[in-house]
Amino acid sequence: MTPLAGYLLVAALVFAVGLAGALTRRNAILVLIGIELMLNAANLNLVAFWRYSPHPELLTGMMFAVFSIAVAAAEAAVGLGLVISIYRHARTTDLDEMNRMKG
Amino acid sequence: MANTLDQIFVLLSRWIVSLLPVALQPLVGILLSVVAIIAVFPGLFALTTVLERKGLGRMQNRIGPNRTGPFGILQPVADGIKSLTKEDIIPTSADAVVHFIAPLVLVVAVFMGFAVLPMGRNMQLVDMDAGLLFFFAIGASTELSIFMAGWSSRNKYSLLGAMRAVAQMISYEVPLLMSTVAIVMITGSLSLVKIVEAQNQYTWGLPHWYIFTPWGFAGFVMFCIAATAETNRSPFDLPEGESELVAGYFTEYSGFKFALFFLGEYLGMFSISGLGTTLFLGGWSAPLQVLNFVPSWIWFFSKVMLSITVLIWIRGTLPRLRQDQLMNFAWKFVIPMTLLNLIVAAVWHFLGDGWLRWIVCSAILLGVYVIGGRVQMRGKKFGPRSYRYAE
Amino acid sequence: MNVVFWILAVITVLGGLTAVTLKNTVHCALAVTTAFAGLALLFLQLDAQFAGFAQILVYIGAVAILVVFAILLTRGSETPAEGVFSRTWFAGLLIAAAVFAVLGWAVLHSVAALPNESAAPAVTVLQIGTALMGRYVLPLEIVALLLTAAMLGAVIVAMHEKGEQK
Amino acid sequence: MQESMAQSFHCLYDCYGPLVGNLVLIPAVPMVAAGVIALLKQPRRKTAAALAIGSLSFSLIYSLFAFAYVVSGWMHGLPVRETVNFSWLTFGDGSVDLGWILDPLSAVMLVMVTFVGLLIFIYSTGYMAHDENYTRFFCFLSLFAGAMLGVVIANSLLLLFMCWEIVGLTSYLLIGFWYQKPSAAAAAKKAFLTTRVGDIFFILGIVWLFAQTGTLLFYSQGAGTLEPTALAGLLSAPAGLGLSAATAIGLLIFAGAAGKSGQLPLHVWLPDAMEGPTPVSALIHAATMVAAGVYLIARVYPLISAGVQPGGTTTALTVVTWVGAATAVFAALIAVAQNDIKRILAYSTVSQLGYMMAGLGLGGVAIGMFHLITHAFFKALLFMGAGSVIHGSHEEQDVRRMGGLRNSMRITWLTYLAGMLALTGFPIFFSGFWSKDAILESAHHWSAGHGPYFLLVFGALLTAFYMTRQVSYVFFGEYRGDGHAHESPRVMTMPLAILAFFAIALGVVGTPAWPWFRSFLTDRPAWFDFGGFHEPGLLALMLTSTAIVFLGYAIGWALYGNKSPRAEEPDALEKAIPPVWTALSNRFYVDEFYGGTVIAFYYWWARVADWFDRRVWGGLVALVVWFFGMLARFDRFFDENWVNGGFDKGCEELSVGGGLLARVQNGRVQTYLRLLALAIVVLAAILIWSSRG
Repeated sequence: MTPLAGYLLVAALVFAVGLAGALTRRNAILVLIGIELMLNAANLNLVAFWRYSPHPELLTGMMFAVFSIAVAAAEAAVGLGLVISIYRHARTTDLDEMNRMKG
Repeated sequence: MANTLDQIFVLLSRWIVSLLPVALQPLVGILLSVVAIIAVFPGLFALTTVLERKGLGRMQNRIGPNRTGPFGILQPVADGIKSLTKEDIIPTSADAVVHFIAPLVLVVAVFMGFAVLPMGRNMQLVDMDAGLLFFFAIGASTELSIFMAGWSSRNKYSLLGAMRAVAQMISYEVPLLMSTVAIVMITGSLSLVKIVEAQNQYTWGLPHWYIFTPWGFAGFVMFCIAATAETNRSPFDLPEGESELVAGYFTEYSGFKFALFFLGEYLGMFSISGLGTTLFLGGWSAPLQVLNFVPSWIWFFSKVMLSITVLIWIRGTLPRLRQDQLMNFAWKFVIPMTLLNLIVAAVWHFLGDGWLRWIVCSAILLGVYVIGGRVQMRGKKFGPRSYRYAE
Repeated sequence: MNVVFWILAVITVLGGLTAVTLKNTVHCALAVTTAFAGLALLFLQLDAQFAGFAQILVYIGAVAILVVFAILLTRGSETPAEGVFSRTWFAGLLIAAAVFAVLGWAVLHSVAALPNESAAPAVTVLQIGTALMGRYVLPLEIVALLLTAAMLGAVIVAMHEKGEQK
Repeated sequence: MQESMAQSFHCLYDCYGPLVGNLVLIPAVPMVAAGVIALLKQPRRKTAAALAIGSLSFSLIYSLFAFAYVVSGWMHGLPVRETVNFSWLTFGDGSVDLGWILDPLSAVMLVMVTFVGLLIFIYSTGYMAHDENYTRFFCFLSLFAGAMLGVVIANSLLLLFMCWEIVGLTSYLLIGFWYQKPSAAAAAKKAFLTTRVGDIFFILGIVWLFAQTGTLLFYSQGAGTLEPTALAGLLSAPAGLGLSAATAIGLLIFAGAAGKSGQLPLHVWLPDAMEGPTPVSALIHAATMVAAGVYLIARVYPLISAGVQPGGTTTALTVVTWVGAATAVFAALIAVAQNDIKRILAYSTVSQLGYMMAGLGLGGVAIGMFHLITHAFFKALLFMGAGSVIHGSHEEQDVRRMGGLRNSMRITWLTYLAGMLALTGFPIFFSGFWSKDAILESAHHWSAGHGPYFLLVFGALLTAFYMTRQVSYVFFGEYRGDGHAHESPRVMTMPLAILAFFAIALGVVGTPAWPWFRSFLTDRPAWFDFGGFHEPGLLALMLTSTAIVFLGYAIGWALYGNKSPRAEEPDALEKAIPPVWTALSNRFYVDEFYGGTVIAFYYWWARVADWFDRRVWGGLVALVVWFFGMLARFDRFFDENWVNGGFDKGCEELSVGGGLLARVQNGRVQTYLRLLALAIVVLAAILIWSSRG
C-alpha cells in the first residue's frame, strides 16, 4: 500500500502546478482554475492525513475536506461572477491589462 | 422454486465464477455483471425505440414503423445497421479530439450509473454505502460531455443546444437531488439497496412504498418533473428542439457517434426511471404481498418499462416549454416545493406512527400546493382544446 | 507501491499540467476536469467515499461547468494575440518551482516521522451524517450561510447591469 | 379508564397524556392565526374572519375535550391535576421553569373563554362589517384570545405574567382601535398606564416569590409554590409589619389583579375602555380579560389563604373581601347616574367584579369562579345587546336619546331583558341569582364581621335599580332618537340568543340543591338533593335577596318606568336628591382626584426637572464649551507656528517613500500572488531549518 509520503508528494506537485498556472497565465479564469487546483491539493493532503491518522473514525480531516470543497464551490461561483462582471466593464479577462488599482 | 427463479441470475453468476481459479473470481464476478448490464439495457433500448415510435405514432394518429419485420419489430435492427454503416462526418472546423471523446464520456458515465441500481433481490453490481450520491455524481458528469459535444462541433445550433441543455440540467439537478433527500432522511441511508429493503414490507398485504406517503407522493411528482427535464425529454426537450435548433448539441454527429448519443439518451432515461422506481416505487418489491412469488427482477423491469411508457405518453401529450418558463418553473416552483417536502418529511418523521402524521402532512402539502398553484396560475387563461380524430 | 495509485497520480498531475499549459481555454477547463476526477479517485483510494463523490459532484458537476460557462460568456476561448502567458511568466514559474522544492523537501525530510498505514476505517455515510448534525453542526450551518451568500453575491455581481441593457 | 386516570393523577415530572401534552395548542393556534392575519392584505376580510373564527373554534373543541377529560376523571373520584413543565432558561444551578396545567379551574375557564370568545368573534363579523380595518381588528382579537387562553392554562406565574402583559397590550390596541378618535387614544393610554400600576406590584410579588421559593411553578410534584412545602416556608418567612411573606406576596399579586379587574382604586380605566368597539368591550372588558384578575386570585388562592383555619380568614383574604365589597357598592352607585349605555354596563361590570373578589375572599374559589362564569355570559350578552342597540339606533350611545326600542328590536329586547334579569339576580330562573346568592350566603356566614354582607346586599339593591333605569330608558317610552331604529342582522342576534339561553340555564349547576360546580372545583362528589335548601338561614337569605331585588325594580320603575323624559330635562333622581346625583354623575370625582394629585405631581416634577436642565446643567455645558473653545484657540496658535513646518517635511519624506513602494503596488494580481508565494517559501524554509537544529 502507498505510504503517506506518496500522497503528500502528489499533493505538493499539484499545488505547485496550480500555483504555476495562477502565476503565469494571463486569463483570469485560468488563474481561478489554478487556484482551484491548489485547493484540491490541500484537500488531498487533508484526506490523506485523515486516512493515516491514528483515529480516522473521528472523521476530522475528511470533514475538513468536505467543508473546504463546499467553500471552494462558493469561491468559484463568486470568482467567476466577478470575472464576468469585470469583463463586462473592461471587455477583457487579461490580468495584465487589469491594473486600474496601480499605486 | 420461486426463490431459485428469483435468484436465478445470482446463482448463475456464482456458478460460473466458481468454475474459475480463485485469483480471478472477484474480477470475473464483476465483469459478468457489467457484461449483463451492457447486454440487457441496449436490448431494452432497442425495444423502447419501437415502443416509442409506434406509441407516438398512435397518439399522433399515425401508424408508426410497420415495414421491417412483423409490426416493424425489427426496426431498431435496421436503424442500428444503418447508423453503423453510415459515414462518420467530422466538421472541418470541429475540435476533433473533443468531438470524438464527448459521446464516449456520455455513454460511459450513463452506464456507470447502473452500477448501484438494485435490479432484483441481491442483484446489484455494488452495494455502495453512498450509492445515491454516486449515482448523482456520475449523472453530473454527463452534462460535461454534452457541453463538449456542443462546443466541439463549432456550430451555433450545437453550442446553443449544449448551453441550453447544461443550464437546464444544472437547474433541474437541484430539485432532483432535493426530492430524493427526503427519502434519505426517512430511510436513514444513502444505499439504494437499503432503501428498497425499507420499502419491502407490507401491512395488510399493501407495500410500504414511499409513493404511498404524502411527502413521498409529492416528492415523486417533483422527481418525475425533474427527471424528465434531466433527460431532456419533452416537454423539456428544448436542447434538441427540432423546430428551433436542428438537433441540438448532436446536430453535427452522424453514424455511430450519433447512435452512441441516442443510446446515451435512452440509457439515461432508463437509469433515471430505474432510480425513481428504486426510490419511490419500491424497487424490486412486489406491489402486493400475494404477488411475492413473482421474481423480483421482473417487478423491477416492469416498473421501469411502465415509467418509460409514461414518459413516452407525456412526450406525445405536452407541448414544449419556453426557456424562461423552464427556468422559472425550476427555480420558482419545483425547488421551493422540494424544500417544503423536506420539512414535511421531517414532520412526518417526528410525529411518529399514527393517523395524526397523515392528516398533518397531507394538510400542509395540499395547502401549499393549492396556494402555490394559484399564485403561479394567476392571470393565465386556459381555453378548452378540441381534437379532431380521423376515422 | 500499488499501481492504481501511481496511475491516478499521473492522471491528476498530467491533467493539471495540461490545464495550465494548453492554449485553448476550453481545453484547459476540460483538462482540469480530468485532474479533478483523478483527485476524486485518489480520495476513493483513501477510503474517503463521501469526500470523493462530493468532489465529483461539486467539481465536475458544478465548478467545471461554471468555468466553461464563464469562458464562453467572456469569449475567453479565443486565444489572445499576445500569447497566453503573462509577461512575467518566468518569475512565476521559478517561484512555483521553489514552492514545490520547499514542500517536497519538507515531505521527504519527515518521511521517517510519518505515520504508517492503519486499518481501513469503516466509515459509513451514517456516521458522517451524525457527525455533520452533531459535532460539526455549527460549521455546517455556517457553510450553508456562506453558500447562500455566495450564490446571491454571484447572481448580483453577474447581472447587476441588466437594468442598463434592457 | 380508571387505571389511566389514577396513573395520570399521580403523574411524575413529565408523564402526561397526549391531550395535556398538546394543551398548549389551545393558545398557540389563535396566536398563529393572529400572526397569519397580520400578514394578510386589508381587502382580505373574509379570510381574516375565517382564520380567526376557525382557530378559535379549534380551541373551543379542544377545550371541550379537555373539560370532558377532567370531568370524567372527577367522576371516577380521581381529581385531575396534570401539569407539563419544562425549563425555560437556566442560570448557574437555578432555572426558571414554565409549564401549563389542566385542572378543574383551568378547564372551566378554558371552555368559558373559548365559547364566549367564539360567539363574540361571530358577532363582530356583523358589527365591524363596515370598518375598513377589519383584518387588523381580527388580528388583535385572536391575538387577545390566544394570550388570554395562555393566562388560563399557565402553570407558572411567569408564563401567566407574560400572557397577562400580552393581554394588556391587546386591550390597549383594541381600546385605541379607532385611534383617530382622540378620546379613544386617551382611553387606551389610560387603561395601559393604570393597569401598569397594578402590574408593577404584581411583578414585585413574582420576584419576591421567586426569591423565597426558587420556583414560579404552581404545581410540580410537591415542589410548586402552591404546594404545602413551599407554602409552609412562605408562612414562616416574616415580611415585617407582622405579615408573613405569604400574605405580603398575596397582597402584591392582588394589587396586580386589582389593576386588571378594575378594583378600587384602580377602576378608573375600565369605564373609559368603552371607547373601543363594542365587541371588544364585551369580550375583553366584560367577559374575559377583566375576569383574568379574579382568575389569578382563584389560581393563587392557596397562597392567599395560606394557613387559614376552617371558618376563619387571613389578612390577605380580608383585604380581598373588603376591597371587593367596597368596589361592588362604589361602582354600583356611580352606575346609577350614568347616561352612556355602555358606561352603565362598564360600572356594573366593575361592581360585579367586586362581587367576584368578595366571593373569593369570603367563600373560596368555587363561589367567586361561579359568579365569574355566569357573569361572563350575561355581561357579554348585555354588552352585545347594547352593541346591537347602538347599531340599531344609528351609533347613538346616550340612553336618554333612545327608548321604545322593545317594539322595533324584538330579539335584542328579549335577550337584553334576560341578561338584565340575570345580572340583577331575578329569583330561581336566572343564573345570576344563584351565583350572587352563594356570595351573599358566604358573606352572611363570614366569621370576621358582617360589614361585607350589608355592603353586598346594598349593592344588589343598586344593581336592580340602575338596570331597571337603563332598561326603561332604552326599551320603554317612545323613541327619542333621530331616524328610526331597526333590528340588527341575524349574525349579531344569533349569538345574543345563544348567550341568553346560557345566562338563564347556567344557574342549574350552582343551586344549593345540586352544587355541581362547587363540588367540581373543590374535588368533592356532587349529588342531587333538596336537603341543600334546608341549611339554616339559607331560605331566609334567599327571600331577603329576592325582596331586595324586587325593591330595586320597584324604585327604578317608579322613577323611570314608561315615561320618556327629554334628554335635556334633568334626571328623575336628580330632581329627587340633587347633591347625591351630582356626586354620582361625576363618578365621585375619582378621576379629578387623581388628576389633582398624582398627575399634577408629575407635571410639577417635570417642570422642576426642566428648570434644572436649563439652568444648572445648561450652565455647566456652556462653561465646558467655553473652556474647550479657549483650548482650541491656543492649539491653533501653537500649530501654525511650530508644528506645521516639521509636519510638512515629514509628509514629503513619506510621499517619496510611498512613491517607491507604489512600484510594488502595480495593480497586478499575479504580482501580489507571487510575493505571497515567495513569502510562503521563505517562511517554510525558515520553519524547517529551525525544526532541524
